[in-house]
Amino acid sequence: MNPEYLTALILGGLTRGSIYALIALGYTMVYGIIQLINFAHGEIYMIGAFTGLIVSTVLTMHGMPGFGVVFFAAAAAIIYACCYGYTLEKIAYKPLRHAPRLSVLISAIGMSLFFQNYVLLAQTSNFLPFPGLIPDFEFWKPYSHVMSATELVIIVTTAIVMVLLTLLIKFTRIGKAMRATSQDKIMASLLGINVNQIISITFIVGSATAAIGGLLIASHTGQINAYMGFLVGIKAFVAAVLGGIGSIPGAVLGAFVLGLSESVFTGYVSSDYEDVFAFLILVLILIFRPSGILGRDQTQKV
Amino acid sequence: MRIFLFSLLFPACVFLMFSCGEKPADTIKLGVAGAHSGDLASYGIPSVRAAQLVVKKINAAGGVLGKQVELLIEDDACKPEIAGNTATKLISDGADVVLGHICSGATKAALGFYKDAGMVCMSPSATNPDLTFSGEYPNFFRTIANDAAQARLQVDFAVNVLKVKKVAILHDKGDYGKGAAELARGYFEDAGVQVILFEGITTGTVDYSAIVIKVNSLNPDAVIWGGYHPEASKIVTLMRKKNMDTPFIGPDGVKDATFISVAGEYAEGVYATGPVDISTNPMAILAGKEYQDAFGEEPGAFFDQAYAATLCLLNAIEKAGSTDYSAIVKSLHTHLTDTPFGKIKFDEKGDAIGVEFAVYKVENGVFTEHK
Amino acid sequence: MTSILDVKNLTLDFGGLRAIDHLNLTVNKGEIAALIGPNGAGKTSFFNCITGIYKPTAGEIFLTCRNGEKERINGLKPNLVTRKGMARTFQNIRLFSSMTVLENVMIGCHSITHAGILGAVFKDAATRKEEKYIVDKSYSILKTLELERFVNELAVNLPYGAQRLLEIARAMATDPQLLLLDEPAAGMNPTETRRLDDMILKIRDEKGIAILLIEHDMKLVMRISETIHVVDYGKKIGEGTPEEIRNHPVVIKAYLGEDIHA
Amino acid sequence: MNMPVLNEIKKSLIAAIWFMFLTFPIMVIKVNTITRTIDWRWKNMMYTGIGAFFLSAVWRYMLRRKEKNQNALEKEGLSIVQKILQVKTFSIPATVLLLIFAIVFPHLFSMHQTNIMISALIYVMLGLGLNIVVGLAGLLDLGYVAFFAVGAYAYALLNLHFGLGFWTVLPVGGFLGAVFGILLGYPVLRLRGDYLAIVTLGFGEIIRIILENWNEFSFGPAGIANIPKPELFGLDLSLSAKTIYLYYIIVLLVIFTVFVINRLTDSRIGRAWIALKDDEIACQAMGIDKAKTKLRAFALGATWAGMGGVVFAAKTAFINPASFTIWESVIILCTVVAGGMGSIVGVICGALLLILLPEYLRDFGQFRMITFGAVLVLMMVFRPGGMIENVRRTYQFKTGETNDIHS
Repeated sequence: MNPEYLTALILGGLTRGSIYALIALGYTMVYGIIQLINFAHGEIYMIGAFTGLIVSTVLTMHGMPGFGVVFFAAAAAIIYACCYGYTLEKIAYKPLRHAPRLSVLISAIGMSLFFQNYVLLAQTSNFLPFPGLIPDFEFWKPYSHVMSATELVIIVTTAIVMVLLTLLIKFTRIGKAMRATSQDKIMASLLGINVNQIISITFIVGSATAAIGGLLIASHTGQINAYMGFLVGIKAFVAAVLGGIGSIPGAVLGAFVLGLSESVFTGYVSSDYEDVFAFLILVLILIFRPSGILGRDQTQKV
Repeated sequence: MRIFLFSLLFPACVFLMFSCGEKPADTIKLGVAGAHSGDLASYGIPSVRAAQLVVKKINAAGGVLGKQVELLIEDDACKPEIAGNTATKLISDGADVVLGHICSGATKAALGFYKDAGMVCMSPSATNPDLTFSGEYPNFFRTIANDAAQARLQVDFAVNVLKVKKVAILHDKGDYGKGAAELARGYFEDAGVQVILFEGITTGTVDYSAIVIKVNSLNPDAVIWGGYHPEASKIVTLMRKKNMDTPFIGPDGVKDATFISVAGEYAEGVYATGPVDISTNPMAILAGKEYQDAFGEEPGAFFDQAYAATLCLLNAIEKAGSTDYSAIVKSLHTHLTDTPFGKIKFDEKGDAIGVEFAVYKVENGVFTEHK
Repeated sequence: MTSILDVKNLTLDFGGLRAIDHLNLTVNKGEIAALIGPNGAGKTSFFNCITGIYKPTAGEIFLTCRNGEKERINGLKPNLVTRKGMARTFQNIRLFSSMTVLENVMIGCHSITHAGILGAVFKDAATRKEEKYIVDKSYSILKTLELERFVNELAVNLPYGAQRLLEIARAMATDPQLLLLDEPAAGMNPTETRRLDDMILKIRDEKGIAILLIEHDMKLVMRISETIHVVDYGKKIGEGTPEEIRNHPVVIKAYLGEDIHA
Repeated sequence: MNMPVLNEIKKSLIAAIWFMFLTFPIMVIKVNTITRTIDWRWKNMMYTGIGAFFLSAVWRYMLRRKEKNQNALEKEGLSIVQKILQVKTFSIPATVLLLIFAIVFPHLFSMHQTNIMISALIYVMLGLGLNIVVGLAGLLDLGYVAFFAVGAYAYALLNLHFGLGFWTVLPVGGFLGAVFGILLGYPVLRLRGDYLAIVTLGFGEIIRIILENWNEFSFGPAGIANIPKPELFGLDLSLSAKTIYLYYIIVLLVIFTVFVINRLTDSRIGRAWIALKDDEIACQAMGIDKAKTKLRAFALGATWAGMGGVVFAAKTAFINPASFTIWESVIILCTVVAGGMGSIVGVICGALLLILLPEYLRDFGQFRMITFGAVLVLMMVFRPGGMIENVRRTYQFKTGETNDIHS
């Protein structure tokens, strides 16, 4: 088919990819530190979106100008997501530091269920309309039929977040501590690193990215409900694994591979088997690179 | 071998803990089954509330056959495997008639049990044609028109009014959505309209731009959607943002206030079929008001249908003079009941006579019946 | 005297670094040979190479199998190598921690038994016979190595020296032609070491199993081994009887120094 | 007032304040975006505060107790339950009693109870099957439901097209399960831990999506209705009679499963699985074929799932892909881990508890799922090894060469 069709598909894929990436980042960070599939990560993202919605509605009703609303809503969403992430870790994971890894996984699943229904009961089971926080910028109008302003913002934000995270991990003291912890907890603690603190920080940072994701995606799809987190969570995790779980650029790369392949497949073949294709890609890549695209593969010492 | 010890000791403990003795009371037991938890709860809860409202009224007015009406509310989360248990629970608890289930799949799974137990089951929302057309379930009734009628209406509208030559059909791969979409496809092909795209999308996905781009490139005269409103609003929004003004026609799953509030300006001009407008029916207005007062929000999906169904069931028992199965069935077929949809009774297949569909169009923020 | 293991020009590269460099080595039937050299000389890598855990970059490995004919075994999976008759122990002890001493040895019998799923479920006569055979065989091996007093202990609760012996027992259960011992005496006190070389000799004499061992304890090496191979930086720098090695200039220079006369 | 008490109160207060802050937007504010109205539910905040105050105290107390017990456990080894299990004088009569209970059960309780007990027992079977894969061989499989679906559709379709009966299809379903187990297992055995988990998850989804889309084969989401229950010598049984019959079938199947798994764990193959879980390298050095052993576990696990699927189809009489979502896999995994990985008794308890609990929580109505989630978390926090932690039955050697296994 014609080239602009392909480009359109690719742009669509990019948006989807960045959405996955924003969530996958949180997964991969947490995994990197405590080798745990944080099943409840998707729920943190959902809670972020809800907080954003509530705050923004309240503010708009009290007649705050658009910009202020966006700012405060975003701030509140991020802060609350962080708090939830922190509490989640303290309640469901910290007491299990020395338990079998599967137990922690189950505990995470339990938390995910809990959060879903907590929001369901405290708020509503209905879909809620989410205000378009991102304005259709004037300068972007001419291109908006190719890619909406929101999509643009999503892609840009993802890029920024990823760069910031990489910087954080590579160059700051905390980042170094994180890397040390992920390599060897005991050694790290011997070197005077407060491991528990580092883990908490990781959860907080991860939750922050999730919240940003939540806000952007909600204002992209224009609606939220208590179950929005689960499926995205799974997809994001697939992306993280695809890229080599534990590696930040890996997560982003994996996310884009997933997003693009889904989009192009839908465009040229059929959306019926979109996910089948996504998972087949995963299987193929893992068969040839058992620890993901950018994952360092663990060879056992004999 | 002692391993089974626990496999068997355990249920014992469980039962000592939970087994609740059924207390016999001289009441009419109305079972209400549907999704009251899980992601489809929003389709089930309104019908529970409808039943509560109606029963409150009727009990205040002396009940049915001089007996008070008691509600047995059971959740099936719209899952077939759970629906089976729900059905047996209602049967064991001695329900006389059942209002439900909500989802067609769950209803199918449960009906067999009701049939064997000789119980009437009336759904406010299960629109799958087979339920009545297959003739397998003489005990099944519904206060909502079936998907076949709906698809027929959609297609006629698209062909005669919109004069479409080629259409794209999308669905959500769900029991309801895909079923509706296939019926529509069939009718379109009979009408000589070319179906250039028939694809299912994955619900809950964050972004549908790929499929929208695809539809755009094929540029059909209309897009037919089979599914519920959340996905519909996402797709419509994307279409309009990409400057596609192709007509969008959805089933009653789309005709929901939430759809408009979610899609906002982009909802304008969207067509959706739905039960004939009853906003002028005094009973409907009253029911809506009761709901507002009791639960402090707008009535949700299938509220009116459930309201009507409850009335029909109880009225049928009253007219039948007993809770005997065949008597109830007979009176459902013969006696008219006054409902928010006007006076209705049921044809031999179990579909409500007088509950029709109409095509609606979103005009400045409300679904207005398209004459 | 027929050889049981012939390694020709074995070479192994890790990325740029060459761990083993055109190494030639032969072990004869019923011989006790030692592989010595400074730390990081590539001894354990050599074991990993010939047992199939690492793939050699170049070179040939031939093993004389139970049926007596030579077979080229490089590139073979570790479990197949074991089945062909070459068993090993590990430098960093790798016992099955959740199992008892006896069970550890019973696992060793896996490669010489065949009971399948159906057998396991129906416990037919053949399977029961096999199970009994496994148990008896394992127990007798434990006896040979004087471990029978630990028979029902969990392997992890054994003293260090005993764990090393158990690794040997486990390896013997696979009915090897050739037994590779990776630092069997590491962490043992002198008396234990004494007992160890009796054991090794006993294994060789009673079962006729050839033995190739990596060891840093020169006393032990000199006492029991008939041939000694010296490697340094992955290269073979000397070979011969203990006597020859003692007076081998290159070897002394490269490695032994004076401590041998101590 | 002594110091520790004050201290506790202080901690509880902090917790209370923290949670009041945390739940503020979600619990207190409810915006109605359609009518654009807000209602402030300050009461909820109060409840949260009070709740958090006391619960946090309980929480800390429990944690402290748990630590104590752990230290105690390390000393005396086994927990009480495990001890009881060892005592023959108790276990044998109890087993008999329970068998009797199982037999009279459907006559004691209503058809509904029997019905949900059937679903519970199906999950027991699935749990035991998955336990082979996860508990014994240590492979994390998140796509287990796929084999369950294979079994269910095998019965539905074979019955629909060729009118094959329950008893014919039961083994076929098991066999198909095994075949799929090998097909799906083979390419991914190189993967470790979570990579394996996510790939198996993918396979599970693939199977479901295919069932959803391939109408010609599976009738798509509309599903297959009127799947017959097993016949008893062509007798025309009433629904409740059929249910009871099915109940006995599944009871027997469970007993059979337990028996087989018991035999396997005490066999050459079972030992190989345990060894593989302990140390792959050493395992291979002992001449054990890694891939083959893992595949065996996969295939065996899948077999039970397949048979479970057949029973499931017969029970619900209607199946569609919606019954085979990844959540099912997750729930089955929960039953295994929460029950106690590797421990047969544990898995059985886990399955019964986790499947019956939601059923009996029905009275909680909308609160049942949230309770379920909470229960999962608490169970893991306070009993990470599962309800009944697995103590491997080791082979005890008796001098005098007696070869009987006992603990």
